Order: sequence, then C-alpha cells, then structure tokens
Amino acid sequence: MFSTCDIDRHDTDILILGTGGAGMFAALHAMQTAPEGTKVTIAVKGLIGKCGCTRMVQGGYNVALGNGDSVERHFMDTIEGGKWLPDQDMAWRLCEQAVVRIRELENEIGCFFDRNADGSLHQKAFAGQTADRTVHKGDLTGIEIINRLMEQVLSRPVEKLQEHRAIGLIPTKDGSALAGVLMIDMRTGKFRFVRAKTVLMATGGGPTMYKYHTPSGDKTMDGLAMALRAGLPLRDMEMVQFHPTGLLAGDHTRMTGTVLEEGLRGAGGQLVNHAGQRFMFDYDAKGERATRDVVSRGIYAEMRKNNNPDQEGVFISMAHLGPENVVKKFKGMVKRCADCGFDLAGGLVEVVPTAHYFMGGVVVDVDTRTAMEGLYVAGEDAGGAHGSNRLGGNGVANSTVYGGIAGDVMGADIRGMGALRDPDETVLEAELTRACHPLTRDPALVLPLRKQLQEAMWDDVGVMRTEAGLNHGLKRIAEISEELMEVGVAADSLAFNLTWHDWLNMRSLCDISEVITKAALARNNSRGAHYREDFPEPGAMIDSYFTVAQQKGDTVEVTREDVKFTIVKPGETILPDGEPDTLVAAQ
Amino acid sequence: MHVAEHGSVMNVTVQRGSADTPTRTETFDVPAYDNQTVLDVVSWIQQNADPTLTYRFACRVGMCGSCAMMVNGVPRWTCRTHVSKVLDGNKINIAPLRNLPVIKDLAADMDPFFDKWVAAEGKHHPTRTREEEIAPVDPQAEERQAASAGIECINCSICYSACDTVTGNPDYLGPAALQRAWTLYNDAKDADRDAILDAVSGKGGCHNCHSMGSCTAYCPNELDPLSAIAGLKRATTRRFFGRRG
Amino acid sequence: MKVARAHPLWLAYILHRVSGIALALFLPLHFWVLSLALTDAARLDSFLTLTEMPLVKLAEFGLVFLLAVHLFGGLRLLAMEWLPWTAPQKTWAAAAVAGSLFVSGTFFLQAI
Amino acid sequence: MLDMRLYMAQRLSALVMAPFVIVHIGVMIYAIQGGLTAAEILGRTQGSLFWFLFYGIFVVAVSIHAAIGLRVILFEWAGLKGVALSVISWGIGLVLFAMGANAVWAVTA
Ligand SMILES: Cc1cc2nc3c(=O)[nH]c(=O)nc-3n(C[C@H](O)[C@H](O)[C@H](O)COP(=O)(O)OP(=O)(O)OC[C@H]3O[C@@H](n4cnc5c(N)ncnc54)[C@H](O)[C@@H]3O)c2cc1C
Ligand code: HEM
Ligand code: SF4
Ligand code: F3S
Ligand code: FES
Repeated sequence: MFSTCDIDRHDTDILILGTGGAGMFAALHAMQTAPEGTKVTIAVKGLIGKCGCTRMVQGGYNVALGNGDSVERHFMDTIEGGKWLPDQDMAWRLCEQAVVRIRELENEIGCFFDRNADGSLHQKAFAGQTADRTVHKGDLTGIEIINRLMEQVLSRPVEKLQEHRAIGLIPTKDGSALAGVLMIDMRTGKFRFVRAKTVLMATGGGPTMYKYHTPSGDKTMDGLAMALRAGLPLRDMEMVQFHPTGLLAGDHTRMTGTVLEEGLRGAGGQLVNHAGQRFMFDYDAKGERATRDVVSRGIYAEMRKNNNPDQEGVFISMAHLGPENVVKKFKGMVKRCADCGFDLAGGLVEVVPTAHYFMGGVVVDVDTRTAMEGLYVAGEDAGGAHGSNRLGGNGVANSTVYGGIAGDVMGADIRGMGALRDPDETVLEAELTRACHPLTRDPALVLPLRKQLQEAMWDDVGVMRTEAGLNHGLKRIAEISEELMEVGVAADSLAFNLTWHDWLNMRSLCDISEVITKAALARNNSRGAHYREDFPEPGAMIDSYFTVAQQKGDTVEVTREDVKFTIVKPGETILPDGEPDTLVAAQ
Repeated sequence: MHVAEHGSVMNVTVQRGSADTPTRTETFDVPAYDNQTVLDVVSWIQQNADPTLTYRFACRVGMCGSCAMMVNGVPRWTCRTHVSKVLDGNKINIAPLRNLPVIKDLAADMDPFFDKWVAAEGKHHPTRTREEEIAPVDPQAEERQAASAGIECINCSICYSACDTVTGNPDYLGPAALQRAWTLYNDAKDADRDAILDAVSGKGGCHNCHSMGSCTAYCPNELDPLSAIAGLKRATTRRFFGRRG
Repeated sequence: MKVARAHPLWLAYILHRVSGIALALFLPLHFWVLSLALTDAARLDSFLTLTEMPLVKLAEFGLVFLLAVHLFGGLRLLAMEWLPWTAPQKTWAAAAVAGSLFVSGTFFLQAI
Repeated sequence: MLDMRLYMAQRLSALVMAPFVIVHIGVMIYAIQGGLTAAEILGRTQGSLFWFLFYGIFVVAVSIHAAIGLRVILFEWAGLKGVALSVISWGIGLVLFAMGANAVWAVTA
C-alpha cells in the first residue's frame, strides 16, 4: 500500500490544527508575538473558517462588562454551572480574558455586535446566568465572529493547508516531545507529515457519535482520539452536553439533530408530548424555562414513557404566541424550518435532545500547555474550564480566549526552541498503517456502522445512564469497533474520497465513545450533564473529583482526581458581601 | 418518518470528474422521503450507491456556506433546499458551482472567491486596540444600517456563481467581495476608506458590474449585493469629482 | 448546463447589451449614408426614398425603438448607480419610464 | 477590465448623449413628416454652426461610448484581451469618429 517513503515531508515553525475560534485566534496572536520570520501554518479538515462549530454559535458570547456585572460574578456562575468541577484557574482566566478578547473582536477584528439604543453593547442572559452578559449579533453571532477572523487570517501570510486532515501526533524517538503531525491531503489522498516546533490542537471535540447531534459534520473527535493514542491524559470525558431541542426529521436527513434555538422556550414556547400535553412542569418548577440538562432529561423521560418507534420525540409549539409574532421574532429559525418543510410559527415541530458540546478534553494548564512538549490544546478539545456543564455563551468565549493565549504562548515559547525535532519513524509508520487499514479490506458500507454506534451511544451512554446500560454500551461499542476493522474502502481512487474519511471518522468516534463510557462508569454520582439513574445524587461538593482517562498499553484506564478549590470553596463566594444573588429580573 | 410515497424514487443526474479526469454525468435512482434536502440526496448517493462521490458540507443548517451547488442550473445552498422545491418531474440535475474551478465532482475550489474577498480589502482596518473601550455605535445611524444590510453574508459563493460578469471577466471581484467592501466602507470603525475605494476601482472592480442582479435574485440570505455595488459606484464617483464620501 | 436567468434585471441587462450592439453596428452605416451628402447628394436621395418601403420603415422603427430602449435603459442604470434611491423611489422611477416609453412609442407610431 | 477611468468616460459620454439623442429623435420625427429628402436635411443643417457643434459633440461622445461598450463585450464574450483588445477598441473608436466626422462635415459644411 503506502510506505513512509510516500509521505510528503513538510516543515513549519508553528502549526495550528483547526480554524474555529481557537485556531484562528492562535494564528493571529502567534503572528503578533513570534519572532520575525516565524512560519505559521494552518491545517484544517475543511475550508478555512467554513467548518467547525464556532461558526454555528447562535446565542452569543459571555463577557462581564460592568453595569453591575463583574468578572467575579461571571466566574461564580461558571463554577456553579459546572457544579464545582471546573478547574478554577482556567475558569478565572476565561472570565477575565473574555473582557480583553471581546474588545479585540470589536476593535481590532471588526466584529459587529448588537447595540442598545444608547450605542453600548447589548447583552442578554442565557439560562444559568445571574446577569445580562451575553454579547451577540442577532442569533448569528458565530458567523460574524468567524467571518471577521477568517478575513484577517486570509489576508496575512499564513501557510494554508486546507482540506488537510490530521491523523496522528508523532512524538520524537524518546517520546519526550512532539515532532510533528501526520495528515492526509484530502484533495489528493496523499499523506503529508508536517514538522513544527509547536503545534496547537484546536480540532474542537464534537460529540457526533450520538444519534442526534448538533455540531458540524467535520467534527468527529479526531483531536481527542489522537491525543489518547499519544498517551495524553483526558479529563471529564463523561461530560456530554445535550441541547434539549434538536430537530427530529427522520434518520435519512442531515437536518435531524440540528438546534432549534434556546430562545424559543425563553419566549414562551411550549413542549408537548405525543398526547398533546405539556409535561415540563412535572419535572421542574420552571417548566420549559429550566436549564438545558433538566429539560433534556424531561424530554428523554417522556420519550421513554411513550416508547413508540413511529413517534419518537416530543413537540415544540409556538402558535399560542401568535404565528405572526413568532415569524417576526424568530425570522431565521422559522425560515430554516420552512426550508425543511416544517411550520414552526403555526404548527408543531418534533424535537429531541441532541448532543451539543463536549466538556471533556485534554488536560492542559492555564497557558494551554500539555504534558507533551511542543503540544498545546485550546477550545473544545481542552478540558477543565467548564467542569460538568458549559454555560450557554461560555463556549465561544473559551475557544477565543484560549486560542489567543495559545498563540501568545507558542509565539513566546518558540524563541527558546532550537531545531525542529525528528519524528519516531516507527510511530509514523504505525499511524500510516492505521489509516490505510480499510484500504486492505473488501469494500463495504460504512454508514450502517455509524448508525449502530449512534444508536448505542444514545441508548446506553446518553441523557440518563445506569451501570448496566453503560456496560451494555461498552460491549456494543467494542463489537462495532471490531466490525469496523473488517469494513474496507476501495483503494483505487483516494483523491477526495469521503468514504475513506467516513471510515476514519468512525475510528475516532469509536475510540472516544469507549472513553466516554468508561469515564461515565467511573463517576458514581450525578453532576451537570452526567446523570446516573442509579446514583441520582450529586455527592458532597467539597469531595468533588474529576475523572482522568489515559491509554495504558491496550486499554483505557480511568482514575479520579480531587478538584482543587484554588479560588473559592463550595458554599462560599468571591462576590462582595451584600451583592444580590442575581441581577436578572425574573421572567 | 415515512417514505413520501412508498417506494418512490427520484432520478438524479450528477456531474462527475476532476481537473485531470474528463467531466461526465451519472444518473442514480434515489429513494424519496418526506423531509429531504438536496444535500441528503447527494449524501445518500455517496453513502449507499457510489462511495467515490465527492461533495462538501459542514454545518447542514445554512450557516457555513460550503454546500452550494448548481441544482437544475440554479446555484443553491443544498442543505437548505428541500427536494420538493427543485424536483422537475422526478428528476434533479446536480453539478458543482459555476464560475469556480472544480476540485472533484461536486466540490469546487473556493480559493479564487476568497482571494478576491481579500483583494477587495474585505477586512477591517482598526481604529482602536484591545486596550481601549468599545466605541458606542448608534444602531439607528444611517451608515450603520447600510453596513448591517450586508453583514450576514455566509460567503457561500452563490451570487458569484450566478453572475455572468464573473463568467466573462475572470478579474471581476464579484458581488460578495464587493458587498463586503461596501459594508466596511460604511463601518464607522474602519480606518481606511480610501484603501477600500482604491481596491474596488481597479481592473476587476465594482465598475465592471452591469447591475444584472442575479446576485440579489439568488442570494439565499436575501442580501442585496446589487445595491451594495451601486453604493460603491456612487462613492467612487463622488470621490472622482473630488468630494469625500 | 443552463443557468436560470429569467428575472427582470437580467433581462434588462441583456436588452441593454443587445440594443447597444445593434446601435453600434448601425452607426457606421448611418454615418456612411449621411456622408454621401458630400460626395453624391443624388444617391443620398435615392437612399432616402427607400425609407418609404414598409420593410425599411419597420427596420427604422426598430432602430429608433432600440435607441429609445438603450437610452432609457442607460438612464435607468445611471440612476441606479448614482442616485441613492430607496426601493419605492425606484418603483416610481420605473413606472415613470414605462409611462414615457408608452407615450413616446405611440408618438413614433404616429410619426412613421 | 473597466477601471474607474473607462467607467467614468463611458458614463459621462452617455450623459452627454442623453439630451442629444432626445433632440435628435425629436428632429427626426419632425423631419420625416411628409418624407425625407436630401435637400431638406441639408437645407436645415448646412452652414449652421449650431448643428455642426451639436452633431460634432454627439459624434465624439458616441465614439468614446460605443468603443468602450464594445470593448467590454469583446472581452466578456469573445475572450479578447491585452494588446489585441486595446488595438481593436481604439480602432473602433477611431473609425467611428472618422466616419462620424466625415458625415458631420458632409451635412454641415
Ligand atoms: C449549533 C451550535 C450552537 C452553539 N451556540 C453557542 C453559543 O451560542 N454560545 C457559545 O458560547 N457556544 C456555542 N456553541 C459552542 C461553540 O461553538 C464551541 O464551543 C466553540 O466554537 C468551539 O470552538 P473550537 O475552536 O474549539 O472548535 P470549532 O470551532 O468546532 O473548530 C474546530 C476546527 O477543527 C477542524 N478539525 C476537526 N478535526 C480535524 C482534523 N482531524 N484535522 C484538522 N482539522 C480538524 C474543524 O474542521 C474546525 O475547523 C454552539 C455550538 C453549536 C454546535
Ligand atoms: C443615448 C444615450 C445613451 C445612454 C444614456 C447610454 C448608456 C449606456 C450605459 C450606462 C452603458 C453601460 C452598461 C453597462 O455597463 O452595463 C451603455 C453601454 C453601451 N452602450 Fe450606450 N448609451 C447611450 C447611447 C448609445 C449609443 C448611441 C450607442 C451606439 C453606438 C451605444 C452603445 C453602447 C454599447 C455597445 C454598450 C455596451 C453594452 C454592455 O456593456 O452591455 N450607447 N450605454
Ligand atoms: S451575498 Fe448571499 S449569495 Fe453571496 S456569498 Fe453572501 S450569502 Fe452567499
Ligand atoms: S449578478 Fe453580477 S453584474 Fe453585478 S449586479 Fe450582481 S454582480
Ligand atoms: S452545509 Fe453549511 S451552509 Fe449548507
């Protein structure tokens, strides 16, 4: 098949994987801080700025900009939202730097954010926030942020490797540092190994191994799977956030799973079950306005009660608010539904909880450094900032803040680094063989296995979990994983061969599904996004632990580590005495 | 969900080929479902009938602008185009976006489109730094409204593919890039309006537009590059006669 | 591959272009005929009598029509480019142009 | 193709022509009442400075305008470019101007 001699070898100084908020900011900052003449390269699975989830951000960007709100308050909301599991230093830095980053976005990058009548930034409150904090551009905030970043990146002398998929982190022979990244030039189907002094991994996680999921199609946990194989520790891997209202339109359409925005419920949208009855008040006093995890579990429970394969989901109903009002207020959403054949304003639209965001990720320090020299991780690939739950609006803040930090840190670190490092050729060869594996088997369809994996994760490792279910899930994942190794892809035309990449996507998803399941087994309580029916209590906050998964030989081992309360202890607050609990007027 | 009419199939013709293989078409029978977009049809072919078919998508909800193709001769965002809207009898014809080089099958090379975006000075020229406060902007101000009109462009290149001037004139910057320039020109925060007008006054600039309006007619986000380009013509003309905009 | 172009602005564009080409092709002929006045006034006259023939009349009408179409099309373009008109103003302008075209058209038909 | 200069030249020549065309059409309508004769035309125009300037400016404008217009079309539709395009469009402009000048001279001198 291929040998390592067929690999195109390529060198750069700073290599960035991914062009979401994290990757783009890293590129811009690296060019500002690195010594003159430093070569910066971006490699991305899609087109620059046109893939990943930062672009899909609707609601907005959390940042405390005064008017009563403070970095302290943002921090406390983040810690409490994460049920005391966040790494407090990371969460603090997120909240503190978001203030700088939003000014950078508006002043230097040129973003348009919505204004109040007096000209100041308009801010609103997502569920779980105690202040009007979310800066936005209509409900298309991500497009604005990414388009503006993309222009800045495209107009600078960055080397662009578009439609290049990273498939392996290749260490040096002694394993002490990262030498470079092996990738596939998807357009030609050829392998390319890029050496770099520093590499930022910003491939954005993406829990797309669930039957219903929101992230963009290019995200398939490649980064975390590479990190796992490279032996790096991964934390909070059981923490998969479900958005309560994903569109349900059948399993033959890619629309299924895409988000119906949070604001629909905020504005008074009602959820009704198969029998046409509202049910959320059976689960929570706030009804449809409860937090994402609570509403997701409510819907899931109703679905399970009904248990009818022909009518799986529940319905969101807006008509009582007056169809014309709904059209006016949610123009984009109504149009999107209409394009797909649904009447959001006047009819019922079937919805299900949908996997949205991955809180888990590589263990990093507050400077985005990892345990491996030369490797940095930022954005959704990095674990720690959100703990067990990410607040709406903290996702894009996290990726832009830490992407920028990664760029700064890499730009500085590179000054102390000598020559490029040489790769361990045996690892390089092993990664190559791994990617070529399906080319040596008889061609078969990949899709049925992807569906099976998505069913398994949804049934057994989904919104509500039990030990028995998780063990069952683990077995199913292992079977699917094994079967995948027998599914081949025709090797005659590898140029832009999506089916080969579907296979590689499945490989990453299977590997990380196993880790999610094992981490979920290791947590015997229920916190945030992780809900164990057999352990419904959260446990004492002061005894909080997080899970750490690591590849040891052939198996993935999960351990628990105590959360260090470096800034604030459970039951305490850093808000000044006499500060009100919330500044948001009750709806 | 259920099959629209049980067992009904569509007859889908797809353009194949790449830079080094000749262009040809192939036809597939694809099962029809109730909720089905053109992207689903293309995906079905790749996932079930011909694993070598190449196309591009990411967000699947009309946000990333990477799934546009020619559907029955019209450029469209395929992830947001319901099959029933384009079905011609039971036939659909799908080809890669016009006016761009083809990489393979349905995936076009979008680099020229973005090169022109940059060439039109389609990027912010800062007046402030991250150390400074965010400037107040009156949302009702006329300039801000003009800038806002084109801000939601997802750079899908549909307008670029619809425009016959682009076809005939490879230098022409095209509607999306020029609309971006107009947006920036109206942005009170932008420091270099002259650079923008210079960039759109050259060989491939706004003056090549014949106002044929296909850009505005086909933009899936209902934006209006035609009027934005007219704005640039006005601004450059005003400058030509020595008046500042 | 056909490209859908059936919308009013595109049709206006193509009409403007075709009328422009036709005018440009007709112009040298027109100049040549007139210059006959210098060399051979009699031939000019014999040419001018041709204008009595219905076919030539029709062609002439066509040319004047093209000139009118091109003129109004061109003024429309100039207005669109240089006058910061709002959508309703544009509609009124279009209506005015249509009206004047109608009036001048009838006038022509009367004249020839 | 069309940069600022060519664009302005084409638009300005068009603006100049607009009133001329209207007057020209008007005169034609008036003139053809009752048939056209060479003598009639010449009787009106010959020796008139006004008509000389009128048609003279008209010819200059139309040569510029049509040459630029055809230049665009030759580029977009016939793929002509570079020197060939410049030579041909200058040629069109000059030929139109020469023929036009000749005609104006013929009827007004
Ligand atoms: C529908 C939706 C709505 C959201 N709304 C909000 C919101 O309102 N507020 C909020 O704060 N957060 C929101 N989020 C979350 C937010 O989008 C993410 O937290 C954040 O954007 C992640 O940024 P990132 O840079 O880490 O990753 P991404 O932006 O996802 O970028 C990942 C990049 O890596 C590339 N990549 C992946 N694999 C590879 C590989 N193998 N090789 C090379 N490149 C690769 C991808 O193509 C992509 O370019 C939302 C998410 C979704 C899906
Ligand atoms: C009467 C006044 C006239 C006006 C207001 C006018 C206006 C215009 C304008 C604005 C254009 C630019 C079109 C574009 O770029 O899309 C144009 C193009 C053109 N004009 Fe005229 N014009 C006039 C008379 C003439 C005459 C008399 C001729 C014939 C010789 C002519 C020939 C052309 C040609 C060939 C084009 C190019 C068409 C194209 O690019 O599609 N015009 N005209
Ligand atoms: S203007 Fe419209 S059609 Fe053109 S790139 Fe932007 S969104 Fe697409
Ligand atoms: S279609 Fe093309 S010619 Fe101008 S008005 Fe739009 S850019
Ligand atoms: S897939 Fe993103 S716009 Fe269609």
